[in-house]
Amino acid sequence: MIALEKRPQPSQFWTFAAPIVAVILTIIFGAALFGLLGKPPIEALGKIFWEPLFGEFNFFYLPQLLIKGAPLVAIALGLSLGFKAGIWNIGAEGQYIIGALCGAGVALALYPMEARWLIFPAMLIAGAFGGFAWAMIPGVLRVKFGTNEILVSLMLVYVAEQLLASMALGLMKNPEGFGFPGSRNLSQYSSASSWIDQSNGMHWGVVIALIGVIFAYILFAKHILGFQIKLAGQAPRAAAFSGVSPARLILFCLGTSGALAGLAGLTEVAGPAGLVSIDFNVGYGFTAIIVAFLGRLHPVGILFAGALMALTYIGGDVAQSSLGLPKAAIQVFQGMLLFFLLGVDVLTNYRVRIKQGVVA
Amino acid sequence: MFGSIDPLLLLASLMVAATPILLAAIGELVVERSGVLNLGVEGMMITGSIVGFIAAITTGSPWLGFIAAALSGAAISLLFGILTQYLMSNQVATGLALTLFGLGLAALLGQGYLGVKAPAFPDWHIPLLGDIPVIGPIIFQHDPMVYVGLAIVAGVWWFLKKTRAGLVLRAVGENHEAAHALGYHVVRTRLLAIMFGGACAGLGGAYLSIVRVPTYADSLTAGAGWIALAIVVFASWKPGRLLLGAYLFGGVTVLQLNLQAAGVQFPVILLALSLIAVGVAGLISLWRKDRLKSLGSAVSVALVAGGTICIPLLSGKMAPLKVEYLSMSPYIATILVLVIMSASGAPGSLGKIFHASR
Amino acid sequence: MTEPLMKLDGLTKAYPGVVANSDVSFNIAAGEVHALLGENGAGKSTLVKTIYGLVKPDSGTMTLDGVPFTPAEPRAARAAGITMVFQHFSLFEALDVAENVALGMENPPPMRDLAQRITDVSKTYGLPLDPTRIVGDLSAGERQRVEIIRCLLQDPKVLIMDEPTSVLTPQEVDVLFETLRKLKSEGTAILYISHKLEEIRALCDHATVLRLGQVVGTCIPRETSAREMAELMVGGTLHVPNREAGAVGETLMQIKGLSALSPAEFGTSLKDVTLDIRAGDVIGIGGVAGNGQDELLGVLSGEIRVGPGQISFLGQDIGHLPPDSRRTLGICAAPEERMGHAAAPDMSLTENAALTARKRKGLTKNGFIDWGKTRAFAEEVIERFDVRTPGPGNAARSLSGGNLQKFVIGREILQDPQILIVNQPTWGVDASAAAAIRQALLDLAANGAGVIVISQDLDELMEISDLFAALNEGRLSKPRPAQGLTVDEIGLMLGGAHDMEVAHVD
Amino acid sequence: DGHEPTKVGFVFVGPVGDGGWTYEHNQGRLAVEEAFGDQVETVFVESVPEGPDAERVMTQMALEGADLIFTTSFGYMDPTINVAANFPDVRFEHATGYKQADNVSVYSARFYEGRAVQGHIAGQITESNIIGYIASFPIPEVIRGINSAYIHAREVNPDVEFKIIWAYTWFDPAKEAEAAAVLIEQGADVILQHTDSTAPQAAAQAAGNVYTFGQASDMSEFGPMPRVSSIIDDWAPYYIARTQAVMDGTWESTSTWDGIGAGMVGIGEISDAIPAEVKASAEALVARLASGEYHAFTGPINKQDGSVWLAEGETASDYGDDGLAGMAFYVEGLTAEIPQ
Ligand SMILES: Nc1ncnc2c1ncn2[C@@H]1O[C@H](COP(=O)(O)OP(=O)(O)OP(=O)(O)O)[C@@H](O)[C@H]1O
Ligand SMILES: Nc1ncnc2c1ncn2[C@@H]1O[C@H](COP(=O)(O)OP(=O)(O)OP(=O)(O)O)[C@@H](O)[C@H]1O
Ligand SMILES: [Mg+2]
Ligand SMILES: [Mg+2]
Repeated sequence: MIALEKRPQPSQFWTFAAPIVAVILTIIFGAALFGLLGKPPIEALGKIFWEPLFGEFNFFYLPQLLIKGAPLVAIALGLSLGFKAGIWNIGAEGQYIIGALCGAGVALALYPMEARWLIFPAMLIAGAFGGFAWAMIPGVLRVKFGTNEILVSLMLVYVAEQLLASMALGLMKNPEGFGFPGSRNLSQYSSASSWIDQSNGMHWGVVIALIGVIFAYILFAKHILGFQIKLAGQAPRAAAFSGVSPARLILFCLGTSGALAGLAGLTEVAGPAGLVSIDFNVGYGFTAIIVAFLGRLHPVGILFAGALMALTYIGGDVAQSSLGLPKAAIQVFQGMLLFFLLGVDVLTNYRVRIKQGVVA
Repeated sequence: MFGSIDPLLLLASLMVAATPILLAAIGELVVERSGVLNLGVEGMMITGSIVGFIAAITTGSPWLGFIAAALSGAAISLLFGILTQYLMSNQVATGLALTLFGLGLAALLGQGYLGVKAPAFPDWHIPLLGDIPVIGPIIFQHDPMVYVGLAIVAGVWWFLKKTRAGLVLRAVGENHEAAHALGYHVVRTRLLAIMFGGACAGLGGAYLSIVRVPTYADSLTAGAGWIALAIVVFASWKPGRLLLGAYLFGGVTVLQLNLQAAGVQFPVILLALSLIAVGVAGLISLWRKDRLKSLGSAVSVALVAGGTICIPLLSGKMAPLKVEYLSMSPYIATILVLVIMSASGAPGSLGKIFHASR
Repeated sequence: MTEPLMKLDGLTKAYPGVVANSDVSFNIAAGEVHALLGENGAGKSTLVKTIYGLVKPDSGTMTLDGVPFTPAEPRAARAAGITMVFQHFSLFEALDVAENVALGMENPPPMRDLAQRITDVSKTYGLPLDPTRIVGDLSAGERQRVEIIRCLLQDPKVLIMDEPTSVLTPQEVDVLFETLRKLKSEGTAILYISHKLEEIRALCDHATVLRLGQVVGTCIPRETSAREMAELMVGGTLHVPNREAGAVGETLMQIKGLSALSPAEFGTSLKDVTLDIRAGDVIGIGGVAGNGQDELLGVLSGEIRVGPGQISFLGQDIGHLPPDSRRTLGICAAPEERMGHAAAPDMSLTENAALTARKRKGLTKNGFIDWGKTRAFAEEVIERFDVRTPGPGNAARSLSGGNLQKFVIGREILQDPQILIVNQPTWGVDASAAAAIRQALLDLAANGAGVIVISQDLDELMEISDLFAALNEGRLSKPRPAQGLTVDEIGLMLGGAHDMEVAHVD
Repeated sequence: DGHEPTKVGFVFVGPVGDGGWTYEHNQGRLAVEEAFGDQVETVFVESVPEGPDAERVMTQMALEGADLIFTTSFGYMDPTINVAANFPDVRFEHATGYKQADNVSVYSARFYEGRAVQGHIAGQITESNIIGYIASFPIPEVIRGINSAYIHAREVNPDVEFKIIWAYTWFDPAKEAEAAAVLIEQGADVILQHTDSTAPQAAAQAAGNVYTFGQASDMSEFGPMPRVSSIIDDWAPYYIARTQAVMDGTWESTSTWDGIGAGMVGIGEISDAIPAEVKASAEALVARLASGEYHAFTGPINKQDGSVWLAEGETASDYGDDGLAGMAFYVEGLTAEIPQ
């Protein structure tokens, strides 16, 4: 009989080995999946993992990794704060949308004034504030009424999507757009563009994500707040005993993750996406949840996980156009990755024992 | 006052509109009563919708389709079960992964079935009962799955309340350590509950693809699984209230479409919505132990609700209610209801990891 | 002697790193009350769980009525006539009494009959209980009754009781003993575990003593003194803490008419608590578990905030202050539950040191933690309090219960508090370590701090307290000098019939 | 050249199996493969979100040697222009947009001609005089369709009334089913839709006695009742012609807006479930629209507020202030308001 036995100490080795084992397992099972679908497995894996990094056109794909990965990393960092503390914001998608709307709103209101020093910072503030405020709704409801933040934050995604549609079709519609939906193109409005160097994929969202990683790293490594977040997640009663105020922690974690999601949304809409359209949001808020766990809620881990996830998207599209691999297969592949990661994680805290037959 | 809206037909159609979420929610209720939080309802629903659809198409029998959907929902939920119960993974993360995986899997399986039409699944005209004037057409002339859904709710109520197995399940959800100490199989009970939840979610998904739509599409469930989760909390984990919650949500959804089609003007809608909000708040407050306190909070919530609805309306200068705001209303209503209900009565071990060493 | 009802032969059970039971053998006869003695962690619970089918022994055999007995699970044991009252964890707070009883029975009758039988049996044995009440609303003593009635309803051949009296008042203990004697006279064998040696002497026919999982002796309790039994358990002689009566100083903290709602769903709210704590005082607070101990610690540590005028420290109103601010003032606390309350199980000892000591030991600067300093403090605690662990980098959960308790108490004492509140300071700690902890508390008081010790161990309280008060349903009796209190008086205080109140009536 | 096959890329907004919009574009792709055999190689990526992903996928196709790229959603407009600027030698064809460049053509179909036919039939077969309309988003394309259908329904039935539900989605079968059910409950016995799923057909079928039309695809599995006809997007002729132009080296940036006449808009088989004389007059209308003899928006037509839009005999212009391309108003007689 196989039994699991709790380790007295989390295993150092498995903390690092588990994600690697999970990725290897995913690759094995993914290859099998691709094979079943009648696609050459090795080639498919090559298209997904090798081509964007080392292939002929990597000069183009590598910057794309930044573009695709930055919002994932920024949102996941924020989410990881809450997840560590046992606060489940799964509505980052909504905060992302509202952040983008608020930031874009500032730019559109001031169009065509040229004052980058004023407009772009104002947009950043508005974007962060929009996401923050949207996240405060589940936060305050949780603190005041004990309402489940998972469900409220999620419901607010649908509300935000409706608001987005309303804005893209109404208030923010490009007056020179012949009645078509969608706002003016912000990436072409020099005071509002979040691009730093488009050919290298550099925009302010990337900068924010990287600064976020550094801040989060310091927060968790050195600062009492990071310690309190961890403590609240691992042992809520001990946290209260230590002097952590759960209400403040909930508001801080939700607010920070909302602000980061809002910033990600704003920098996306003013750069890579360019304009507010009915569905400019592409699910980063949900994918970031996976990125957060994939990175084991650690800032550096999240950085790698965001890159890995971006790679599977970019490589997935390469595999689609060159091998005809269906989109759904990529999604299943990503699902498997997460399953394996969660499953293998058990080895960090438990060890496997083979027990002989029971004598009684 | 509702223009061309026929309240009786509204009632009849909300029974149908509520059935998929009712099925998914009653399954999740059992799962949560056993102490497990499975956020993968959406993934299990969509899996059930495609597998049930394929089975119905290939066999030509909608009933076989539903059976296959239930089995597939149970099967995919087992993935979650093994991960959370044996490998002790985090339930929230695993549930989310299940949703992602289910959506991908369904899209993959569904590739050859897009745009295909499901075999017919005619309504039942229940003899005698269906002929009762007024009530007959509202309540007794639907397709059989509407009644299967109701039967499952009744069955779950009876199971939890009246049977020993139900008592054990509640005990496991309440305090898994104690249940284990008394010799009950925590993991086994939970796995069974998880599979039941998966089966019900599968049925709910298949109801969409076989009856409601009836065809398969990748985004078929469009968030129904999440609503089901919200309704479980709304119902404070009680089957009777769950029925009310599902019908309420179905009602708001259908009502907002009705209001749009009828082009109802602003004051009427505001009245109707506030009435609903206050009515729900009042109803719910009656159930709770500390009536006065909750009545107060219910009224204040209703006021906030009224205000939230008013502000965009006033800025719309008494124009007809904006479609976007109507489309938001089911979600906002859900939030309001969650606020009123809080999370009182959650099973004691909900979402906690159990590990027994022997 | 008659043929034994139950025979245990060579039972062995090993857990990683510990052999909980090693070759344990003894017999129990019908109608016998058999005591199982041993220090914390000696393997008593493991042994009875084996009999109940909850733990599978690695080797060894059991017979019941002469036939081999190998229960695969508790149902099998219950079917064979074995029932058990657990040390921890076996009631469901959100379910009602009847449902709780039904869950502990093999073939419960239909609910309505069961309710009737609960009422009947509870009357017969003098343990009144309403089957429709929710268990979460019951007092600790009433909960105990639920467990006992659950057993009685099954006409047990063997009744196992794992520390049943730790949550009972002396009066309730008397009622229990009557019930047990009645059962004994009906031929039921009782396997009885308790740390209260006087009880064992009063009740039990035989005793088996375990140490480190092995049987180290047997005795006839009536013919053996408590001290002899204790030394058998410990395997050495006992050290009794010595106290130097320090001078009692100024009043440090005043609690006046304090009332607080319990944050826990089924907790006990505090009502009108009044207490003065003076420098150099050790105030012992006794009482049965679940009468507001956790809440009292909470309001003093700052986890539960109260309105103005209810708690003051050196004249300053502190009811609104959070735990950190109170620690800054010099008020430290150590709650009862070590894992998850006093310490975070998955965090290292260094991190656990930062949990409470950062303010008084200056472990943070501008919010940044000085991990080097924190680690040094953790090492100091480990050394000074003889915490057995490879180092401060180890997770708290890797420590044995007693060692973690030493760490937690040490962490607070080394912060040099002006007031220290501890709940169950020696719970689960072996005798010599317990003595060391008590000594440290006394030394703290001798150096001018006020110490409040909340405990269920009356012997401990009598040993170290200057003043004694009792908590009952959230009310605190007026403190009285511990010296000279009789068991009867204490019992009355615990039971709520405060003589002070009687005096008021006069 | 000659040996190297011409590489044609397609960027799709939905899954190729959606049975509607993307499905028909993919049919066009398959037709290109069929027509040119070894001379072409087609590649496609499905479900590409509008925005940076679209830009990346287009670039990827261009890098991998595509000669011609069809980008088949309005939201790909800016990405197409951006990528086209980087690859002057690659030809781009953007569907439904309005931004052209030297190497970017735009093309769209005059679906409103099909709507005219639907309105014409619907106005005659309705008995309740209530026609339900499931609309997606309030954009010119959809508003044109509503106006066109309404004008032609009213022409044959002055009492007709339109009930419009904005679904705010192109494709959400459950929501569309509910919307259809609601419209039926409110008395509609003909349902028009500007969303892509077949759910409304199924709802109509369940209700009995309710007529529907196919959208984007033929949806003939629901014929002859409740699906009595349909508007079909037929991109194949255009895709073949444009591919041919690239092969011949004659490709030029153009703006194409074709209707029934050019075959870009197909009218699916009008089923026998409707009276023969209605069928005949509908077919006559199709013929008049196809020949160009009749324009679907011919005056006199007033705007909703009563102001004159088109005078007697005047036909609507494509562009300009009140042109069809940016249409943002209802015509007189429609009672609801366009959500803004
Ligand atoms: N499930 C388990 N896994 C690992 N070790 C265990 C487990 N259960 C008990 N032990 C260990 O076995 C030993 C005996 O524990 P047991 O609970 O039987 O002690 P006890 O005599 O009942 O103590 P107490 O007086 O504190 O109740 C202890 O060292 C304990 O830590
Ligand atoms: N559930 C468990 N799982 C794994 N290891 C355990 C468990 N319980 C106890 N242990 C391990 O068993 C050892 C003994 O722990 P336990 O708490 O029983 O000690 P103890 O004998 O009671 O000592 P003390 O007298 O100090 O309380 C410890 O090293 C602990 O890590
Ligand atoms: Mg111990
Ligand atoms: Mg024990």
